Amino acid sequence: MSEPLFSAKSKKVFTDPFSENNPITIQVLGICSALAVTAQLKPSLVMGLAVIAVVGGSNVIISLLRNLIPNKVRIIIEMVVVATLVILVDQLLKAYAYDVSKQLSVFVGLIITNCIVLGRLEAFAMGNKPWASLLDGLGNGLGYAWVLAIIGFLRELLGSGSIMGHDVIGKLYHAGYVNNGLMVLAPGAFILLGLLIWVQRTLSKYVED
Amino acid sequence: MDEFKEMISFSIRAIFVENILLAYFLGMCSYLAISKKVSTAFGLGIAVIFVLFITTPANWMIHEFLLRPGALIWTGVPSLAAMDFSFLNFICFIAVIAAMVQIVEMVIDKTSPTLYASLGIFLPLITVNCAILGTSLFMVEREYGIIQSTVFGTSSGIGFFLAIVSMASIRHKLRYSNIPEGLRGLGITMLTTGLIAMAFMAFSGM
Amino acid sequence: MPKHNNPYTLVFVCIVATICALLLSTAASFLREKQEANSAYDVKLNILKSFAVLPEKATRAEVEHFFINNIEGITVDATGNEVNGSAEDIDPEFEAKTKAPEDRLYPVYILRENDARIAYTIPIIGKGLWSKLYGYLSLNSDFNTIRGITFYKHGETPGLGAEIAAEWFQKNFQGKKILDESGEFVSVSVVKGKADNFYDEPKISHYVDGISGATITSRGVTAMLKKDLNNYLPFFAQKRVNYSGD
Amino acid sequence: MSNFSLKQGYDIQLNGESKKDIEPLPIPKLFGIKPNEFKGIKPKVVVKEGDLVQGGAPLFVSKDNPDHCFTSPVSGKIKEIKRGHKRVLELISIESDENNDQIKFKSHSPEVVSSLTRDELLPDLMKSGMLAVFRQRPFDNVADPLVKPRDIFVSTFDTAPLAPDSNLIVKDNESYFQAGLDVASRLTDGKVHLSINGKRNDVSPAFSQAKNVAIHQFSGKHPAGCIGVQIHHISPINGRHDVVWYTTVQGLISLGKFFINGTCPNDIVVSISGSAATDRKYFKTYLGANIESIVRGRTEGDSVRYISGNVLTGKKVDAIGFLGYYDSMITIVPEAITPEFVGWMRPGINKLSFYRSYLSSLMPGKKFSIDTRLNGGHRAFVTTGDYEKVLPMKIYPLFLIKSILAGDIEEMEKLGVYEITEEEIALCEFICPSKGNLQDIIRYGLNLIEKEG
Amino acid sequence: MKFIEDIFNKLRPDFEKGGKFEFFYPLFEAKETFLFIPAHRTKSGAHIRDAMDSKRLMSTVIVALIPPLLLGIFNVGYQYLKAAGQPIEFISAMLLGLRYVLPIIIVSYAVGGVWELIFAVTRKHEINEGFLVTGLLFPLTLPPTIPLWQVAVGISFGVVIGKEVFGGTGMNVFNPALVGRAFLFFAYPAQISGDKVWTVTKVDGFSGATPLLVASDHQSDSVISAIQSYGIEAGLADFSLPNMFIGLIPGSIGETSAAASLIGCIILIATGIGSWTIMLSVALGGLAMTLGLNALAPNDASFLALPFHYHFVTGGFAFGLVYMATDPVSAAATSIGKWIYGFLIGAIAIIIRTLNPAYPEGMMLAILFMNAFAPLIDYLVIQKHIAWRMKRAKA
Repeated sequence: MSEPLFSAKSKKVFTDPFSENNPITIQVLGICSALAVTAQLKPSLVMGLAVIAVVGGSNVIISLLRNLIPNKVRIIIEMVVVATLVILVDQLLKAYAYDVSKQLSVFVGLIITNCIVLGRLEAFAMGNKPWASLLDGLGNGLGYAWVLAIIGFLRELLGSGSIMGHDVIGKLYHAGYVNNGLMVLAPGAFILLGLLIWVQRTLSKYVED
Repeated sequence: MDEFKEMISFSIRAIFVENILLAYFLGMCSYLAISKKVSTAFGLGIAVIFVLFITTPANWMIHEFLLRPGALIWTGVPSLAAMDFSFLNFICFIAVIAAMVQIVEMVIDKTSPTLYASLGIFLPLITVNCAILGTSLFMVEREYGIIQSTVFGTSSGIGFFLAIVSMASIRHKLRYSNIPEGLRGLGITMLTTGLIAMAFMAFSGM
Repeated sequence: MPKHNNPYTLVFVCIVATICALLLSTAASFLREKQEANSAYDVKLNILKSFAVLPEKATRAEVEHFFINNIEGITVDATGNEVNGSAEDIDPEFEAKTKAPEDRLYPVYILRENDARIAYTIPIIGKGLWSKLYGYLSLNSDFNTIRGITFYKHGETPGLGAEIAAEWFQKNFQGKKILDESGEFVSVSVVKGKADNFYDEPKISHYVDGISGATITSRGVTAMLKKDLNNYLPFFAQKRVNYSGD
Repeated sequence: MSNFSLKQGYDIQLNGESKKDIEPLPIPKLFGIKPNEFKGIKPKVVVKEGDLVQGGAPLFVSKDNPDHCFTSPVSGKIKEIKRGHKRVLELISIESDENNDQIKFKSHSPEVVSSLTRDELLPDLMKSGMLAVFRQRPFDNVADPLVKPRDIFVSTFDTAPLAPDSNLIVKDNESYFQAGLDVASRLTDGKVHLSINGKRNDVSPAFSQAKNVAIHQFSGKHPAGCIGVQIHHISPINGRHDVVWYTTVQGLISLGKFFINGTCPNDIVVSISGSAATDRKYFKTYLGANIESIVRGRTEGDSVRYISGNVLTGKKVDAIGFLGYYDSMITIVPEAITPEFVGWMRPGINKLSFYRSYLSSLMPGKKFSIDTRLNGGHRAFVTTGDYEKVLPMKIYPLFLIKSILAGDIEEMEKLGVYEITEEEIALCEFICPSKGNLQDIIRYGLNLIEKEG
Repeated sequence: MKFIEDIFNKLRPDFEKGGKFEFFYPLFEAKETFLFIPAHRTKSGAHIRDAMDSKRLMSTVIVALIPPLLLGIFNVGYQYLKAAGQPIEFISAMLLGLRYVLPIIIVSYAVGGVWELIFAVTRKHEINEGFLVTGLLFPLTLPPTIPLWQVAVGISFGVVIGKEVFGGTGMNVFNPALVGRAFLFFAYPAQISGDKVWTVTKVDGFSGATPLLVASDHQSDSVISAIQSYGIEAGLADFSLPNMFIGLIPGSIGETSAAASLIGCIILIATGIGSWTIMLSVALGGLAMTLGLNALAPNDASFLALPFHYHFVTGGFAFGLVYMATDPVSAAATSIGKWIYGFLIGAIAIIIRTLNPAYPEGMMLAILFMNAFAPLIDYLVIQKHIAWRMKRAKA
């Protein structure tokens, strides 16, 4: 069992969720809460990081405990672990990133019900060793985070004409350019995500029946 | 009378303008998974209304009398009264929701087998529906009272119901459409949801 | 997977729950101070924002420093007299909830420049569409011209009501007057659409552009301005007398 | 007698009606039977090329039920057994010896016919191939002898464009027709429902005073004469196993002749009509006769299309092809040859349309000579509510069609696919602005459901 | 004609399967079937076919759109001259109107057409005539001052997100023209609402409020007199009932005239192409809701007190009723469904107008909203039908 830490297999566990098995665009998990914070890039990134931390952390913890957890209360234990991690993340954000935590408001808490987290625990961490589980968690978190980041980037760019709060349109406004108000609103997020899924699935040649 | 009117318009806003799903993206997972058939969408939608109607006031009480800063004042113990347990909101709410869903499931099972047959399979799904937890968290964040919370919860459920049923019937209509390959399934559902959300914005400002 | 009996399950759940609870309470108490400092800092920052005196990229230390040196918090009573007490200790919501109007105390923050009081900020709180809106409004020392406004906490719809926190909306208020030419209090109202479509000089100085699609929020802002400014009118009146004498 | 007045429907006003005059034709040289006309049967050929057969002798039988025979209309030599793609049996052609020798079956006096039982009737019907005059719904298969139909339906009038007049056909055959009805009434425990044209006051007494049947009067435009529409109103088909049989006036006359004379009758009356036909009238000819023997010298124009049947549901046949087993008319229309410059922009005095967007709609009663032009390209369905205007049934045709396109069998069943065949939907297909092939779609759906269900 | 026909016949092999321009077959098909009814013969099913096809269908709708188009062009010029205080002559008004309206229409057709072509070519389907209608409907719902780049963005969104992603004409759920219009409405509210956009003018500070804007925001005792006196005082617009009916008022290019829409309505109903059920039920829904709100109105000054005939002649009510609500693809398809669909459109349009202070115009949004629910209405009607079938089977 002396598998090298970065074997081809672990690499695959880690990178698969980026594209071929992306949790959002392919697995259709966890789209829930997260979209709401994507009106700007910064909260999207922070939300992405929070999800990475929670998925990675809970994957490791559950994987460590996997042989100890009684099957009957499996889901509850998982929920408790996830909720604990989420609260920790929330508290940390409040302490060290107060601005963003205000922007994220209740949506950090909603990571608890994000299907990705529970999905990964059930599908991977319950049956795999901690290291692999960590990679899987980080991979899925990252796969999730990049989608959020792109949506956040596009919504902020198109909707507010800025990136991370910095104006990038500048002189174009004088030429008659106007920010697209729809992008700031919920429909903009849905539509951008739909288009992103289209592009991503066309590139990865994935077709849903 | 005025309060009643206020509640009506509050409720209309929660259903249409601030639709829990179309404006806050909550409950997307079950929305995406269950909107393939109209009849099941109906079932889930009704179940969500029902569970929200029960859990929102329940969570309100937990928050009001146990968790919020100064909530324990009724114990008369000064050290307890000074405590702030609101960091436990998430975990308590989710526990209440899970327990409530379980109880509702058992009650329905005992009392109405037909209702159980149509709603039963959706109830476990609801525990992880973020619309339920989200509604409770919003209720806290926005400092609603008990009545407001109940109206808000129920209206959010109705909003979810309308969105999922409309989506399911659209997907039913789209069955024979020649949708580009990469868009089939999730993609077109997202885009359609975006357009529905846009249509719901007709009421924004009311 | 090994079989687990009921006592084991129970014990296991208890252990996990205890560990989690311990972890959380430790974290909560450990971080509380920092969080409270954050929110106190936030208050200071917002007060300074309403004065519009902060340089673009002020560091936290600079803000704290500036606040200590240039800001003075005072408390006034319902008749407009200054009373003893620190502005930071007054919670306007608590006052409004628990006291009769004549017993209430009101916080005022004063911006000093070289020992001269040049602007005054008052907290404003009101109802929007979804949530309570919290902000600060600052007046120049003529107690008539608005120096700045800021909203720091609200739960309004992003893109609609939440625009009250946007710079363009807050900029609208700068230079508007709360008194008409005869000195009567009229406050400042948010109109629906563009103010200059409806009003000309001199009336225009009491109206600001609205946020399209957020009528209720706009109405809420109008109402809270009227209500909160009204509370301070006695104080303003007293000071204005002094001011004209300066 | 019950009356049904149907509001929905559309009579396509075509030039080329045939004169009410029957001319007998000599027995043709070449006959052909197309086994795939008998739907629902897996044919097993029992003759070889070169065999000599008599009229009424089996050519092929049903693989599932070898007693169920399909027979030669005339005596002669098997000329060809043609198979097509995947060895599907396409045609059995017979070179007639012009003697018209027929196998003798039992004959009965008219009085006895009406007292025979189903068990006595069926063996002869199966052996002689005469059972094929009955078809069954749902699916429009040939009557299955193992199934006892709930009811049997007969329509005595055809509302399709240029359709022959059955008053003329039944003339001098009244007693055979009644005998046919009597036989039919023994084959079911239910009723024989006979529908007559409520719009005419000269309906033959053979129809209006038929005995042993329930008579229904239908008035309305096409497709009021279609059997499926009538079944829907009289006693609808409610599911896959709710089987009814139906037959035609000529079918019943043949049936009567068979039991009274003891031989398989092979003479039928066929009308020739259509704007590209010249000598338009009725001809007495033979089942399975080749087309050329009927139409030779009776067409005009360079390029015409022969249709065995009416313009909506008939089959395109070559001049060297054969008359369809169930057809009693041949329609000849000009083929479309030249493109029409900006045709869709024209005012359209000569354009036949159900809609009112061409000037021709201001000329009620005008008859048109139109060719086989598709008049547009295939598009997705864009209009709604039009099909309903020409389908006098309580059914949602567009939703049914979409459920078929989506392959949703459960929904097809729920929407009443069993009540529909090509015949009822044909008019919808005619008026469809998207030029959808609705008849093909309906058949596809029926085949799908028959195979899967 | 033979000459053109020969050219096509010569070109054909290049475009058909295996030809060098096979890729562009949809373009060839479009051009060819545009010029000719080709001699494509019926292959299966009915041997003869109705002369009606989608080209005729869509061109009839285009014909019905000509009255609002012409009146809209004239009105743009008319408003311009009036704002500038110049004498109003028919020819000069038309020319002025054309100068502003024509570019919008050209951009709409060109950009939308390019998208249509891209999708037809890559997805290998025919170019659908439905676009001809979308490409004209869309600009008619816009203010004449709209920046052309926004026209391009709007029609792109309408055609791509409103239609092509669903598989093209006939498969879409929402009306593409409306999707484009609603997109602009939410994305660039400043350019499509308010009172500065409805009149092309060079006069500074000119306010060209629409009657609905006036009705939603006035300070007079009676909403009717507010509307009627608005323009007269300023000497700009005549908001008398007949004038609003004819449509010489500020507003979207094609939407101001109820009269022109009525002519279109007659054309659509006479040819049997527009559903009179939907048109009637929209009107009834609007009427019923208006009567209800009239009864609730606290006083004459309230927007709620505006009578139905004013609602009918102002804003896009008539235009939406005739051209948008009747789009058969996005409307309910069952006949009972059409009644419900139309009624709710009328009712919701009035609700949004009067009760939603954010949007004084509600017609387009009401139709879009009901587009989202049309499939549900149909589904319920069909379920009812299925229940009837079940009952019939048991009986």
